[in-house]
Order: sequence, then C-alpha cells, then structure tokens
Amino acid sequence: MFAHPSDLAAQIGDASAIIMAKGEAPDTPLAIVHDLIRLGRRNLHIVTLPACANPVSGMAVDMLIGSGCVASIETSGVSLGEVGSAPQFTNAVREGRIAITDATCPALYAAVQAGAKGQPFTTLRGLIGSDVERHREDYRVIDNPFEPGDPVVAIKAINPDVAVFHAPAADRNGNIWIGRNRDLLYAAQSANRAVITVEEVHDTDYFDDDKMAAGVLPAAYVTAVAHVPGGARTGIPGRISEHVAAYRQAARSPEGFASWMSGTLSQVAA
Amino acid sequence: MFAHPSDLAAQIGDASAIIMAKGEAPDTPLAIVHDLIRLGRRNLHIVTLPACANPVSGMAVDMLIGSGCVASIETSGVSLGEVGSAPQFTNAVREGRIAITDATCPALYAAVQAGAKGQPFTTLRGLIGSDVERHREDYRVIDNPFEPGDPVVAIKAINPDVAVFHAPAADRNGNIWIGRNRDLLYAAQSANRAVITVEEVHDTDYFDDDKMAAGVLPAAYVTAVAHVPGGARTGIPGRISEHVAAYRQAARSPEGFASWMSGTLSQVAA
Amino acid sequence: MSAQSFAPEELYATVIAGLLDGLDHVAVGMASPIPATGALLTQARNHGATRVSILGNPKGAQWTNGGAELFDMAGRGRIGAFFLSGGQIDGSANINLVGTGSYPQSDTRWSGSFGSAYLYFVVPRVILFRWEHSRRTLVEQVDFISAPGQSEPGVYRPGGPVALITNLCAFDYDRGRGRFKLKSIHPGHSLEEVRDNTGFDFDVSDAVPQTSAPDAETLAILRGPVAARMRTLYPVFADTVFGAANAQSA
Amino acid sequence: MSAQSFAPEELYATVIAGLLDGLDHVAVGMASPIPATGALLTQARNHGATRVSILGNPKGAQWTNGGAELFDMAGRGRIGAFFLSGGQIDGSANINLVGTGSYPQSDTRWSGSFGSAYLYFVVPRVILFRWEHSRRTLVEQVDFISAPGQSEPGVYRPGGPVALITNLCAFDYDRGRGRFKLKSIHPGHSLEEVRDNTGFDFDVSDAVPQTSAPDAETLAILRGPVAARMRTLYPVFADTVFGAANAQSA
Repeated sequence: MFAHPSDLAAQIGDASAIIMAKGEAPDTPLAIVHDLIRLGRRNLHIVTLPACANPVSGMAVDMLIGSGCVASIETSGVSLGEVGSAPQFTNAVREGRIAITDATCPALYAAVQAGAKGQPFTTLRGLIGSDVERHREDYRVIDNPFEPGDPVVAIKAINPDVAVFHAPAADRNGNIWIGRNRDLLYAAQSANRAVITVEEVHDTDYFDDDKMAAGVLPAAYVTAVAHVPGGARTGIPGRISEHVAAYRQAARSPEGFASWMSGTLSQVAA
Repeated sequence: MFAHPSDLAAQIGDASAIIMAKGEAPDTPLAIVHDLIRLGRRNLHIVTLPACANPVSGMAVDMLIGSGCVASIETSGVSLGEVGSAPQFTNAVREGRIAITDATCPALYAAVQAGAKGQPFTTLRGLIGSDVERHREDYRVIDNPFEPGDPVVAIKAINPDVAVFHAPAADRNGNIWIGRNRDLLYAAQSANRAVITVEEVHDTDYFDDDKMAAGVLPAAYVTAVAHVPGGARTGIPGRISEHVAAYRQAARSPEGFASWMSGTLSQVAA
Repeated sequence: MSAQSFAPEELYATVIAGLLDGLDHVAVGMASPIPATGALLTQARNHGATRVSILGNPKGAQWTNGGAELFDMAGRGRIGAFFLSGGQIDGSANINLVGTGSYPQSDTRWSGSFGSAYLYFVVPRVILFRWEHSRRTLVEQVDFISAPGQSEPGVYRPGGPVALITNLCAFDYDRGRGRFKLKSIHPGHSLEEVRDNTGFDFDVSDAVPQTSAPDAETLAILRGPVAARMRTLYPVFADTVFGAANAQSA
Repeated sequence: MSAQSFAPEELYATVIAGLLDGLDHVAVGMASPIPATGALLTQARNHGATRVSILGNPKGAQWTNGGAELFDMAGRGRIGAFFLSGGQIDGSANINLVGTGSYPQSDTRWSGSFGSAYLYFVVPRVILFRWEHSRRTLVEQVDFISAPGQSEPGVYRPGGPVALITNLCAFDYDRGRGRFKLKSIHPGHSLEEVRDNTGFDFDVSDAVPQTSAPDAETLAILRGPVAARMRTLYPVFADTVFGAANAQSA
C-alpha cells in the first residue's frame, strides 16, 4: 500500500477517469499531476468534485489540459479562484480541444455518492429547464413513480477509475486522516482505486483513537499512498496567490505555458 | 437549544414519526423513551435505522410497543440481540396490533440518506423477487432509463418528524460529538427535528479543534439537547444483558410487562 | 436620509440585509464578500438569530459532511436565502455562468454553473447580485441557461429569485409575472441611466424611490462587528472597504 | 484424516474457511461467531492477505461512514463473501427471516430480514449457515422470501449462495440448476439422517464423502491466533468452544 512517491503516477494509465477534489483544503495532488505530465499521459477524463475553482486545484487541472493530457472533463466549474479564469481550460473549451460536460455541484455530489453506494442512478430536484440538464445524456427527466405528474431528474451514478488527492496524514496501516473533508471519502468510495499523497505519516493506528477514527478514510479503499510533504503545493515556493497569478499570466499563450511548465517540471525534478 | 431533560419528550407529540438508531453504540434514547411512555404518547410511527436488534435498542422499541405508544413501525429487524426475541414486538405484530413495514438495511439507509438530501427517491440493486419488495408501496421496480431492460428498485425517500438519540457529548454551542457513528448524522439530516440527550457537555467549541470537528453533528440540526448522563441506560443498574434478559422474561405476558414497566418508571422517576 | 458618506459596498450590503429579515439561516457562496457583508449585517442586527454560513473558508461554515452539505441543507429547506450572479442575466431572471455564443465552443467561456442549477430551485429567497450593470451583463436573453428564473407548472420549485442588485439600482422580481420591477435607484443614478444600460424590458412604477442610504446606526454596525468578522473572512476586501469608507460621499 | 478430537464449531469453521480461499475481503454479520471463526482461520492461514470485517463490535470493522458502509462496500463489489441464515431455508435457497404462516400476522414472527435482501444479490460468495438441520428449518418452500436464492434473467445479480452448512452436512449450491447438492456429511452422521431431516429435494452423487475433519495444523491455528482474536470479539463463545475443545471426540 505504501509506495515510493515516484511510483504513484504509474498507477494511472492513459485514458483513466480521474476524480479530483475541489481544493478548498490543501488536497490537490499537485506532485502527482506533475508526474502525470512528465509521463506524457493522454486521453484522461477528469471529474471534479464538484469544481476545481481554487487557485491550486484550478491550476492543476489547467496544467493537465495545457499539457495535452486531457480528452474530456466533467465539472461544475474550473477557474483559478480569486486569481481569475483558468487560461488553458478556457482556450481548450473554446477551441473544442477537450470535450466538456457541464454539471452542477449537487448533481455531481449525488452522482458520486450514488456511485459510492453502487446504485445505478439517483434523482435530484432542480435542473429542469436548464441547459445544464438539456445537454446531458446521463441526466434524464422522468416521472416520479410515487407521485404522478411530478417530473424529477434521474442522475446516472459516477464510478471513476481512480481518485487522486493529497491528505493531511496516514497511519502506519494506510488509513488516511481526512478530517471533515468528507469529499475525499466519497471520491475514494466512488472510484475503483485511490492514489494518495500525504503530508505526514504517523506510527499509530487511527482506529485506536475514537477522535481520530471519526475523520478517517479506511485503508480498505487505498490502492497506493506515499509520504510527500508539500505534495499539494509542489513547485510553489512562496505565496500561493502570487504564484498562481504569475502562472496565469504565463499560461495565456502557448509559448508562455510551455516555458512555465518546463521550468516547473525541471525545478521539481531537481 | 439546551433544554431541561424533562422537557425533551414534550417536543415529540402524538402521531410523530420517530427515527431511532440501531443501538450498536450506546445511542438509544432510553430516558426519553421512558418519558414518552410516562406522557402516554399514542400513534407513534417508528423508523429504525436500520434495525433495533441490540439489547437496549430492541428493549426501548419493545417498551414503546408494549405501552401502546406505537401504531406502526418500519424496520429491518427488531430483537433484543443476543438476549433473544423482543416479546412485545413479536406479539403485537402477530396479533396485528401494530402495522409493520418490513425493510432491508441498505434500503433504509438509502431512503434516509435520500431524505437527508431532499431527493424524492433513489434506487437500489437487489430486492427484486423478494417479499420485502413485493409488500412495499414505497418501493417500485422501474426500468433504468440509462440501460433498457435493466430493472431497478426505486426507493422513496424517508423524512421522519424527529430523530431521537443519545450521543457521547455536546459542546457549549449545541454541536453534538458523534464520532464515527454517522448514522446519527443521517438520522438528524433526514428528520425535520432532532431531540438529543448527551452523556457529557464540554465548555468548548468542537469546530476549534479539527480532530473533534470531524465527528460532529452540527448544531444547525439540533432542536433540543439535554445533559443526561447514562441516558442510554436509564433504569439499568447492572449488566445490560442480565437486565434485558430479566425484562424479556417479564415482558412475555401482559401482566409481567405492566408490572415491569411500573417498576421501571417509578424507579426512574424517584 | 443620512448625509453621512459611505462606500458603494456598504450601500449594496445594506440593501441585501433588508432582504434577509427574519430568516433562520442564510448561506453565502465562495468569493462573495458583499453578500457576506449583508448577511452579517442582518445577523448583527438581530443579535445572532440568523445563522450565517459562508463558504470557502474553514471557519465560515460549520458543516461536517463535505461540500454536499450546503446542497443537502438547501434541498431540505434549511437555507432561507442564497446569492447567485451571472455573466449574463436576462429579463426572465435566467442566469448564465457558462459562456456566450454557441455551446460548448463558446465565444467567451466562463468557469461553470456551480450550484446554481439546483439552489435557484430550492432556496426560497435567491438574491442576484451583479456589480456591473450594462447591456453586456443584463441581456434580453441569455445564451446558456445555467439556471432558469421560472419553471413550468408542476415542476418542484419552492425557491427562486426575489431581487437583483447592481451598481445602479435594485430590482424586485415578480415570480407571478416573470419580470423584474425597478424597486429603487441608487443615489447618484437616474432612471434614464438604468434604462440605457439594461438589455431587458422591466416594469417601472410611477415614482421610483432612491435607494435608502445606510443610516448612522447601520454604518456603525457595518464598521464595527461586521467589519471585524469580515477581516477574518475577506481581509483584503475588509481593508479596502472599511478603511476607505470615509473617503467617498453619497 | 486426523483422529484428534475437536468441537463441532471447529469443524464448521474449517469447512467455512475452505470456501473463502483467495478472497480479498470477507465480512461477517452480527452474532455470527462460527462464520467469524472460519473467516479468521482463512486470514491466519494466508498471513493477513484476506481482510476480515466483523460487524457488531467497534474493533471488528474499520469503517467510518456509519452502518451503511457494509452495504456500500458490498454494492461496489468490495466484499467477496458474507454469511446469511434463515428461520427457514428452502431447496431453491430462498431464505426467510420474517416469520411462518401468513404475513404480516405470522404464526411465528422473527426479527426481520436485515441486509439479506441486498447482500444476497451483490456479494459473490454468500455462505448459508444454519446449525439446526431439520424439516422445520430446511423446508420445501419458505413462507416469506426475505431474499431469493435465484433471480430472473436480466436482474442484476453478481452475487448469491454458494453453500449451506448445517450440523449434519455441507451442501454446494448450483446456481445453474437452482438446487443444492450434498457435498459432504459430517463425521458421525449418515445420508439417511440428512434425508430424513431435510424438507427439500437435493442432488446427491454416487459417493458422498465425509466432511474432512480439521487437521492438527488447522486445530493449532484455531486454538492459537484465532481463539485469541475471538476472545476479544466473542468472549463467551471463545471460552466455551476453545476451552471445551478437547472434551469432545470426532
């Protein structure tokens, strides 16, 4: 279960469907993202739970798209948060270089949570009459069988190949402490595998402490975990917002993006 | 939000739909159950999440039924756990004195979790061809709209009036620490109100401590909470299994049950 | 009306607070400092009776079931008001957070619809806030409906828009008529300016009042307890607005 | 075959362990000490390669999403084997945990179906264990189907019964034929005894072997590491079985 950091990205092949968390906590797997780019992965399908619209999470998705790793994305939103729009995402969508499946946050949560339970589909209120619903093959307006004349939206469950994220800590048995960031649990449960970096490793068993156990993703869901301190901000030396703003400026042009990435990847590998 | 212990049962009127947890942890609201019996509540509808088949949880349901408080129950199972069958439940079902809706654990979880989200219904695998499914009006075999010829069971969401349970602790702001007993969270979210006793009250805010926060039912869901040490075993002086075995022996006859309850209620009130 | 000077953010927050009276629980989305200011003003006025949950900040929302909990609470009617915006908003209160022109290869692509396609249906009082009041933002018809302002009969819709606030004015939204009605014009602006900059048709009564400026008591609350809380949630915004508040006159 | 003495629980657990070879994860329901013993025997034999989750004990299952997590894992194919029983079990492997006679006003009422109506469909290897082998428990047709042994074509059913173990014998279940086949008869019992006490028809090959008794190595594991673990999970059971193990002869 415990792996060398450089072996994590190898677990994620071409054309994998990857689920990533929103990045409100420092849970973006930036170190793994760099390795995926370095390995030249192609045709990835990204599912964001439910959006990647924080500076680092948005930048991670933007980097994967700009590096040509991504064929398609399902998301409720991609941006660099307060830093602004995600330039490679925006350009790739406008130019049709990636297929986008626009979602809405609660439908993504409902689909992922249904996937975590092995349900075929679930239902949701709202959505009816929106273009979000109209463009989806995996949303369907059906009649509520318990209330005639009540249209509801059926939402197909989502089961990605692999959940990829950074978490605060692991214990010696591979249990991951996620605190109240339960999105990481739902992502791992919905996916077939979970590939994780952690900030710290503790020589203990979280299940021996009721307080810690409450915030645990059990080891049963973990395919591979590696100890990568700072794995959610690899290559970001100083203030995140300044770094991401500089990235955004560079990434507006193909040349600027290429130059930035070559700098980032060589610096990280060093 | 904080209430006097004796005021909790007053929050639960005749004909309320009450959801109770399974009792694997000491989460049975035995003190409140005694008060409901004392107040002579009638026509309650009990939903067990998903069963009450531990000695204390089963006894609590059995006492409510034997005292004539219950009109109907939805459950995956009621018993006294290793102590044996629940005599008042068994007799009331056999004699048709309460209406029983037989369920299966994952369908109850799915229905309650759908209720917690405000979904109209959800779906589940399994069940097809069972008499559990055949006798339910709120389960319906429908065609999977995303896969023709794939029958799935639609499960109507459950939204009880009130969740009632005992929890390890509350903080000064009414946040309830439930640890990894997440059933209490889903019960409270699905219900319109939550009436809770706690073992301890801490003069702190759990959200100030990331470790504690992971195991919290937020105060936003709490209607009334009271500090009732031992509230999950009120009237049980010694070993639980011995006490429940003695209850079971007494509760096999109407006279024995009446005598036991009068002893229990007077002892508790003293 | 007070002649005291105030920042435009303080005016908009005061208008917003006036729409939140008596609610048990108000939620505010990410990167929404002015709605947050308004919600905290309401809370300060009623001494904490209104619970305010502010997303995007670990201390802002006391939830423990992941990001779904906002939507789960909203779906159960546990959130009385929420705030939405749009790259485009049209006269039927449809909002567009996706992009302009065709779809999916838009001319301009925005980040995405986020929770709008759900919250707009289930939150009783949705307040639209869009600083820039122009024919670019307030259009006759949106190019993509992230969330519709109205629903067909029979569609479950306890929620929807109640108001639209911009840098020029405040509109009420009449769900029965499916139209905006001008409620008040902010100090320093005119009906003509509103008409010239609005791409959709809206209702106007005979005498449209000026938006009430925040009175001295309101400004004291804004600059006292509300500013203190905002400094922990949105430090840059708080410094800018509450530091500069005395420099601008109504 | 060993002539060493052993308890019947040790025999049944050994038979169960033989059905769990090579599985990643085995779950055991509440109040199921003999299946737990069998699962722990498998785990001890393969040095922990098989994860064993035992319900009803805080230390038995390392899950953190409430009681639903067993079913969620099972629904995702994360549980390779589970154990069910029944007040009645019939020849089509239908099980009844609800009651006898009519419904809902049964003659005998049991506690309820628990998770059977789901787990029986989605867990690949469901092992039925029922100590009492009699015409009262093994019936021609159950009075209430808590969970059916077979499903119609087209019904999603990756899981189902693979075996039935009683105090007299072990059956295999043939999903293709929808029938039980006698696999072995426990030491000290006969085919006639099995026939006389079984209410349903079942297949029998020409030569039915005796159930293999646990060998010395198996007994050592059972009475060593498995007993130690069982003492923390089921202390009364562990004392009774492993303390009395030498008193009974095969």
